[in-house]
Amino acid sequence: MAKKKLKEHIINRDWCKGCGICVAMCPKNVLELDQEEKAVAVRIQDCIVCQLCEQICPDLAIEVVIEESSAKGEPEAKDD
Amino acid sequence: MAKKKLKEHIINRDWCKGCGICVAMCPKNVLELDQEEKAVAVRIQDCIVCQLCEQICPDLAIEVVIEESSAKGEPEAKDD
Amino acid sequence: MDVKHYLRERFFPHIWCAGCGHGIVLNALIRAVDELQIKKKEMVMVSGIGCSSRISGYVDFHSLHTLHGRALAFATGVKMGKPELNVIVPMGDGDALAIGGNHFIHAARRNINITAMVMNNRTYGMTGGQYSPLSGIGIKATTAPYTNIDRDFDTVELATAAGATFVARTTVYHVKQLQDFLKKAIQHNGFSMVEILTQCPTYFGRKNKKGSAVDMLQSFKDGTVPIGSDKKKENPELIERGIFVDKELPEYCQAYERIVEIATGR
Amino acid sequence: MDVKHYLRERFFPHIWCAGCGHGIVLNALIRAVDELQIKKKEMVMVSGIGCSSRISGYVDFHSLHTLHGRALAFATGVKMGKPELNVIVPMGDGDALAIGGNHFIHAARRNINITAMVMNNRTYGMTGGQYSPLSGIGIKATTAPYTNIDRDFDTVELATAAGATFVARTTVYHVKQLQDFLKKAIQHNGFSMVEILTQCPTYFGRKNKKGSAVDMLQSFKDGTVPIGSDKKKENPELIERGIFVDKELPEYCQAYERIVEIATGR
Amino acid sequence: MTRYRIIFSGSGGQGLVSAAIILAETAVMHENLEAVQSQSYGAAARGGATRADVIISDGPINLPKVFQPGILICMTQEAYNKFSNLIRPGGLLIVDSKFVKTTQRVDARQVELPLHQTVMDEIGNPVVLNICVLGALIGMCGIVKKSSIEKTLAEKFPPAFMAGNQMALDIGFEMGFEHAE
Amino acid sequence: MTRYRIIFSGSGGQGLVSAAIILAETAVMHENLEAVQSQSYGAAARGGATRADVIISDGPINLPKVFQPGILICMTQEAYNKFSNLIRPGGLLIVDSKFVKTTQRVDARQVELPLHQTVMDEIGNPVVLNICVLGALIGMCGIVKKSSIEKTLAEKFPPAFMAGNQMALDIGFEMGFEHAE
Amino acid sequence: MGKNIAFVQGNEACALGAMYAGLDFYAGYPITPSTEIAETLAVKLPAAGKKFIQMEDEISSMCAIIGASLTGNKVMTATSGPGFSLMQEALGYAVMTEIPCVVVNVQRGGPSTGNPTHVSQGDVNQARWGTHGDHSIVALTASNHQDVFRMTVEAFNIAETYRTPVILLFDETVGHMREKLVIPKEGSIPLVQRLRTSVKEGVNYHPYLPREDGRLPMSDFGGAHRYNVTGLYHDMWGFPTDKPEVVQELLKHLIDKIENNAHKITFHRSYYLEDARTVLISYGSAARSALSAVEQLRNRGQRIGLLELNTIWPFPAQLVRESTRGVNLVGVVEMNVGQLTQMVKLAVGKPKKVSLINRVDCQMITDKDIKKVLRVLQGRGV
Amino acid sequence: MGKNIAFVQGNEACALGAMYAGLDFYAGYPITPSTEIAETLAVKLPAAGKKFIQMEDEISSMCAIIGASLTGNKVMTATSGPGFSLMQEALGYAVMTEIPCVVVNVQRGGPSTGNPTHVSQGDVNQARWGTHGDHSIVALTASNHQDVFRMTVEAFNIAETYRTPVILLFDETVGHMREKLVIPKEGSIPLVQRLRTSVKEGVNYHPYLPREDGRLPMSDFGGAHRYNVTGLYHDMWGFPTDKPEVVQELLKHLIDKIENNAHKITFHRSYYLEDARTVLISYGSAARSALSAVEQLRNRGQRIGLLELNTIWPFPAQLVRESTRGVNLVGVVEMNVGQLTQMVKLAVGKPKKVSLINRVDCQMITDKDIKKVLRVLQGRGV
Ligand SMILES: Cc1ncc(C[n+]2csc(CCOP(=O)(O)OP(=O)(O)O)c2C)c(N)n1
Ligand SMILES: Cc1ncc(C[n+]2csc(CCOP(=O)(O)OP(=O)(O)O)c2C)c(N)n1
Ligand code: SF4
Ligand code: SF4
Ligand code: SF4
Ligand code: SF4
Repeated sequence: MAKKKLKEHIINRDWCKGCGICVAMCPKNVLELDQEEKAVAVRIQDCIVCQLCEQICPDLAIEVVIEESSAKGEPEAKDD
Repeated sequence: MAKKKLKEHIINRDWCKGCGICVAMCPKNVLELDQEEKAVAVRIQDCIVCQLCEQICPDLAIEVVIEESSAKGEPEAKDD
Repeated sequence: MDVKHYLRERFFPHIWCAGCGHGIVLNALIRAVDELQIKKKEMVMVSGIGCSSRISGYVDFHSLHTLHGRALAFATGVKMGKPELNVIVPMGDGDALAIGGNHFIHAARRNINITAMVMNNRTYGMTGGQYSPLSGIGIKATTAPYTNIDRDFDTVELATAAGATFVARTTVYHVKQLQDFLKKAIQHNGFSMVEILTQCPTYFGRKNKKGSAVDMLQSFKDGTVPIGSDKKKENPELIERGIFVDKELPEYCQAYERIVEIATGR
Repeated sequence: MDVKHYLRERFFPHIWCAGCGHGIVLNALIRAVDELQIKKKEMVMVSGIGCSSRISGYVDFHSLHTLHGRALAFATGVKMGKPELNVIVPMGDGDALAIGGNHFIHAARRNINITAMVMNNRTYGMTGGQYSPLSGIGIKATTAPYTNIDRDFDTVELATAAGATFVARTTVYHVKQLQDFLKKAIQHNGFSMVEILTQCPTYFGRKNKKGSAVDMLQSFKDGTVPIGSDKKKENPELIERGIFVDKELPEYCQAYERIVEIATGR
Repeated sequence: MTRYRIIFSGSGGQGLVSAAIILAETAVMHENLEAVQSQSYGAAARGGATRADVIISDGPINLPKVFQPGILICMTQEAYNKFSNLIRPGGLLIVDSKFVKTTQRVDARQVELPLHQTVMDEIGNPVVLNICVLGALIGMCGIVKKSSIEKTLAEKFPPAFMAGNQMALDIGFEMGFEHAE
Repeated sequence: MTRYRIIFSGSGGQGLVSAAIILAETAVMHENLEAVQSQSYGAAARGGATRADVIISDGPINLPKVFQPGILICMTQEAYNKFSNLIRPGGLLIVDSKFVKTTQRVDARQVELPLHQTVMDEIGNPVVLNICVLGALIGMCGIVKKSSIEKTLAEKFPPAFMAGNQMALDIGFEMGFEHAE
Repeated sequence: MGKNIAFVQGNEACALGAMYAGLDFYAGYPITPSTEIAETLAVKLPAAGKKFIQMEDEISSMCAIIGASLTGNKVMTATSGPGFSLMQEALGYAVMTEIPCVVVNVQRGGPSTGNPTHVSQGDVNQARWGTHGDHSIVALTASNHQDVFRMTVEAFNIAETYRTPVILLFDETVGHMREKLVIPKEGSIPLVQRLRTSVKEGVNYHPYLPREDGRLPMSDFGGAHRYNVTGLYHDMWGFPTDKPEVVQELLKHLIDKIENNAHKITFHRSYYLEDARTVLISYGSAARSALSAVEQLRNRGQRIGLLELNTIWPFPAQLVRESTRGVNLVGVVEMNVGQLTQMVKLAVGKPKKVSLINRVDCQMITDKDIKKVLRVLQGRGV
Repeated sequence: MGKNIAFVQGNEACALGAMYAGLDFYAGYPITPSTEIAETLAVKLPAAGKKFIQMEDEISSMCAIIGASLTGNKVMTATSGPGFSLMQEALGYAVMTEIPCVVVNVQRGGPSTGNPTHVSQGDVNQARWGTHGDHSIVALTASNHQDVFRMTVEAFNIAETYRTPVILLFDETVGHMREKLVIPKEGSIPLVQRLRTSVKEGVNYHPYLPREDGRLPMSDFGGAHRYNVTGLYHDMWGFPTDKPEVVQELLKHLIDKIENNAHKITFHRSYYLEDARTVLISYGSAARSALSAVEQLRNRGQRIGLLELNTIWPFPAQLVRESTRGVNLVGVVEMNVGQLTQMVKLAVGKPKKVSLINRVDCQMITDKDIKKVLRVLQGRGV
């Protein structure tokens, strides 16, 4: 499968409750909570598009948008 | 333990419903159902005092009375 | 032994049909209690509704004849209310495992010192022969005229998984084993469950052409084997008899005593 | 994938607390359904009452939010009423195994093609943190201020003993495995049960000093191992994740079809 | 308006409820009469004496239970002891002479028939005793035609049972007919 | 008869229900007043805005809910938006200046206090914010004596919490007292 | 005589009525004296390609029929006293969610396990008030198999028309006795089919927005419209709300749809009411004895009549008022401590005119019992 | 101020009342808005060496307290609407077997799951008729914590005196609100201890043979006397029977022991009734608003009074009749569709004088609401 390339993180600030799960789970420490306790992607360049943040967000507030070319690709399976 | 000796079978005719279980289960074929469909001990001499009839009677209608001398003895355990 | 010492004679002959296995269970139970030399006033029978449940009325113990399926819930109150009592709960398969299934698993889980006797005749005798959760596939019943498609529980496995600390199975054919298991179950400190295969010649027998009560008794002999028997390997249909679980774990009322100690700072 | 395609957006943000694991289950569920490419109109969610049960209101499927503990009974009617539907039943541990325990074991026994998700947060979240049958000994809860003495069920063992033909366990930490198990469970032809360890930071976490939602998630990583892992031998406290049972047996609605054939002489 | 009020009594296994139903059903299905049948249920039915009530009439029937039977059939001593005092003065009391010793004095015609004995002697199978009872009843009292009963039997039982039923019905009918008034 | 009708509003984690209870309990236990406290429950409480009502009086109180608060405290924007129109004309509206932008025009005295900011700056722990709110309230309005609140705090909390609570109460009290009329 | 005559138990007549009405799905748990309904349907339903299931208890039975109803089936369960008590929570759910279903309670002696094999009419008020919270309910009854059949069919019709559970409140005597039943020809009793929405797929469907006439068209689960069903107070989409105005409106709707249509769902039989100075009011098997008593007294020249109620709830107050206007004495014949008598008193307005004629020993009340009490009430001693 | 004052929720006041009354055993299952009762007792009972258990559901909770009562304990459970519906079968068992027990129902919005966190008084008739079969029941209520406490104590007293379940029918408002509670000194409310048989071991004890005064002395399970307890109709030894005369006598006993003692178990408060021309009748939290309205109208010179009922069942008909004699207008203030209004109408005798003043949107009825309706009823427009 082609390596996926990040387009952007869409974070729904109305839905995010600031639990910090995405921040803690991101393997690359891409995300942070801001002043208003909402998640923001601060180190976008580090993102490996694993989509874990998207999939583990209990508020369904994160969408990791992938560059068109690879957008149809299956998300990488990851588990221990 | 001393071998038990039969004194008598007391069969409660008011309680016996004539199901025939004692008749069928007695290893020595001691019992029969009579005209009125009540159990009676007809071959007393063959009785080995195993007390199975007493213990399996669903109507609690049979008492196998043992000669005094050995009356206090534990009933023989029997099972397969 | 003097059977009548334990019976409420004025209600005999009992209401069960000729050849009904429930009477054999009653017979075994009082022998077990007699051998354990438990005083009658220390014995409580708590039952639900069903032919089987009527057993509690025939014994000269404290007896509580309750609601269909709820006996173990009442019994939990009795036992916690006075933990020194011996509490025995006879139940039909419907009573224990259809409507009463939840109380069954929860009493087992708590490991409360109650003895549950599941008198499994594979049908609802009291209401006239409908299928039960222990009837099994292929059986006929008034509510399964075209044969039953409901799988049956394995009572032993269910009790074990739910947490019972004493689990045994036998049949009314094996009266000595039955007495023995009941004794052990009563003595066990924790939730004990004895499944007893028993016959309902009137409904289960008749509907399923199982012959007379005697034939049905015989089938318990032929259809069961001791745990671990080689025969079971040849014929997996055979049902195992024996003690499946027997372990010590904290008993509920005793655990509660500890809570009282903590709370009262004793 | 477009998550919102499956959501009833106007009810978001949802009512769950910040960090509640129930949202992760919702997240995984819609991904599973998406991957299976099941049409929304072929999906029915039937839930009981509890924080977990609210999940059914958030998905754009047919949704039936019923009574505490009874979801599987309602679901049995839905499934038999229209066997072509995919019926999913999300339940809290109280909903599934306290008040709902009986329907749980009977649905499993019948092997009716329903997927039960037990969202196990070891407490009654909705009513404010009482102990549940999955809390376990030693836990604190509003109704166990001096610690809990109630043993917990092993949900996997109970479902297995009751007859479920697909039985799995995972956690909300293991989101990929969760999605995978949900997919397999939905595809399974028969009763499937997935136990999902999930966190209630608000009550279970706070009462038991389990830290933040993140800490609790982490504990699912550290406290669980794949089935058969050697680590489990060293540390029996570890909880196994994986698929415990996966077998084919006649499904209830299909078995019923056979009865109709017999009855109609087809 | 003719009205028959009948009680069949005996023990659980004797099939008397069936007999009552066959009689009542015959009246309704084959003789254009009205009939109501009821029976005792429960513990009373499982243990002791069974009882089945039948009322047959050419007009509507309101009360479904028989309080004073014009015809009482007792097939066990227990049933006889329990029910014989219910009988309507001048009524008819039929008992099986093997099972019942008629002790009480009732203001009714008592007919003792060796139904069980005859069935055992001539057919050898007690399951058809109830049909024999039915035969005796209609032999003695009419109520419905024998041929109508036969129709009902044919509808309700598989052909294999027909011969036995027919024999039992005939035997009973004859014994009853001898006592017809 | 003096009667205070107070609503504390904000979000779930802010401890405003506790603040309300402490206030009401203090009135009853240490000032021989009557008080009734109630709060919103359920989904509303879990998600959106919390609300806790307190009525304090020197006579019996019948109605347990506040319909028109004389004093309204809003600790989030949502709470402000939802409740500010309830206020009694001429009442007092206290908001936290960090969380609330006072947009609506209400016929009441609006006091904006940097409670959260001050607590974070001077104590660094938001859990005592609610006590600070309470301090501000009694600093501004009296209602009960500060020393009485201190008694209640001492009764309800373990000693370890006392210092923090006291600081928060003092800070709030001072800020409130400045705005006392 | 053709096949359209049957000699059956009342319970069988009920089962046959349900089949006639188009029953698709039955779930139940056996209990005396209602079991024969299940046993008959266990034979009939599969033979008609329809569904029968014996559940683990009464609670799950009630839940299962609600679930099955939502997938577009006509559904029923049957039970007796103890089982009916267990069904109360789920019955209230059906009320709140407006799911059509029929619940049979063949009454036996209560309270508690009471007297399982004997007759009583002790569950009349429970049928009305057994579940928690304000609500209305429909309950029908019958004294003979022809009416058992017909009321069963009407129960389905009412359930489907008003989207409500309908209770069939029979009793042990009627349930167990056998008598003639003439099975009506197909079509001779009109059947109400479920009103389904005409809203097309993709267009907004409001499952809980009543039409002008108060009716709520349904959409089957699995069909074009995905919506929510909940036992919480809910808005027109079926989503939970606690908005006071929505709550009040929903409760009013639940009550009004029944009470305002009471006249349309009132079934009864009148006997000799025209010139009656004494009127008996009765229902269920008690009405058989009442009719017998009335006919005997008529023969002796008394101006007495009988109003037999087939609809018990909503209580037909207007019918009772009209039928007792100008009457000297109203005797309510029932086998309980006077549960419906209270409603009659309220309806008649002059409580003192109304007397209870009853029996509470779990034995069928007889014509003699009734005549005896009437003599006393009429001042003629014993 | 000493330790005898507490500032607590109504639910805590109930728990404290139960402890005062000598509660030995509590079994329950959490449900809003009654959970705090269990939570309080989970702390208090173990600390007093007594028993607390959380069961698997409400059914088992009700069963467990009955079992525990038989071993000689004072017992209680608490729940709300849905749980109360589930308890109905076992509640009837307690009625039939005459087992003392206290059942708290903190009412919330119904039917069904309804409105769990808001107030209603919709379970009044269910408390009376929720279980199947004829029976009588005792139900008490309260509008303030002092009365919550006191009625809880009285509930135990009545349960023990009459061997009956007693229902405490509180509501969400009272249950959840906090106010002052003065905990009475030990002994200041007399406690009824269970009447135990004086029959000696070995001598025949008849557990179900009422004494002359109708009371039935008990013998604890585990004690000297072994007897049978069953929910079937039973004879004086507690053994099942269906003998008509025994059945009837038992039912009459169950009803008479409550109804004939109604005057002894009627608790109420009267406000300004002496010269009142308008009387409000209310109970539970609604009575707080009613009192508020009455006081305001009194201030304006209206001759209006309030009868607050603490005993709802057996319905205090005589008290209501006496309190409304010569009155022009009776307004029944309740938060349901008029469940007690019907009883008031029957009691007052002139139904037209009686009007319902209610609210059914799960919001607390206010003084304003009441005054508004009163204006209309008094012909003074809105
Ligand atoms: C709540 C309730 N539901 C149903 C019944 C009817 N009922 C009585 S006993 C019984 C089942 C009896 O079967 P089982 O428990 O297996 O005992 P058995 O009679 O076979 O010994 C049923 C369904 C009841 N009494 N109460
Ligand atoms: C019959 C009934 N009993 C009790 C309740 C109260 N209740 C609602 S949810 C719940 C338990 C919630 O716990 P769980 O099922 O584990 O789900 P969670 O909220 O933790 O997700 C309880 C006891 C109820 N609604 N209905
Ligand atoms: S996609 Fe993966 S790497 Fe990128 S932000 Fe999300 S969790 Fe971090
Ligand atoms: S004691 Fe044994 S041998 Fe003797 S009669 Fe009984 S069963 Fe037969
Ligand atoms: S019906 Fe069956 S279970 Fe019941 S007494 Fe008869 S044989 Fe026994
Ligand atoms: S209370 Fe617990 S289970 Fe409920 S939403 Fe909050 S965190 Fe989740």
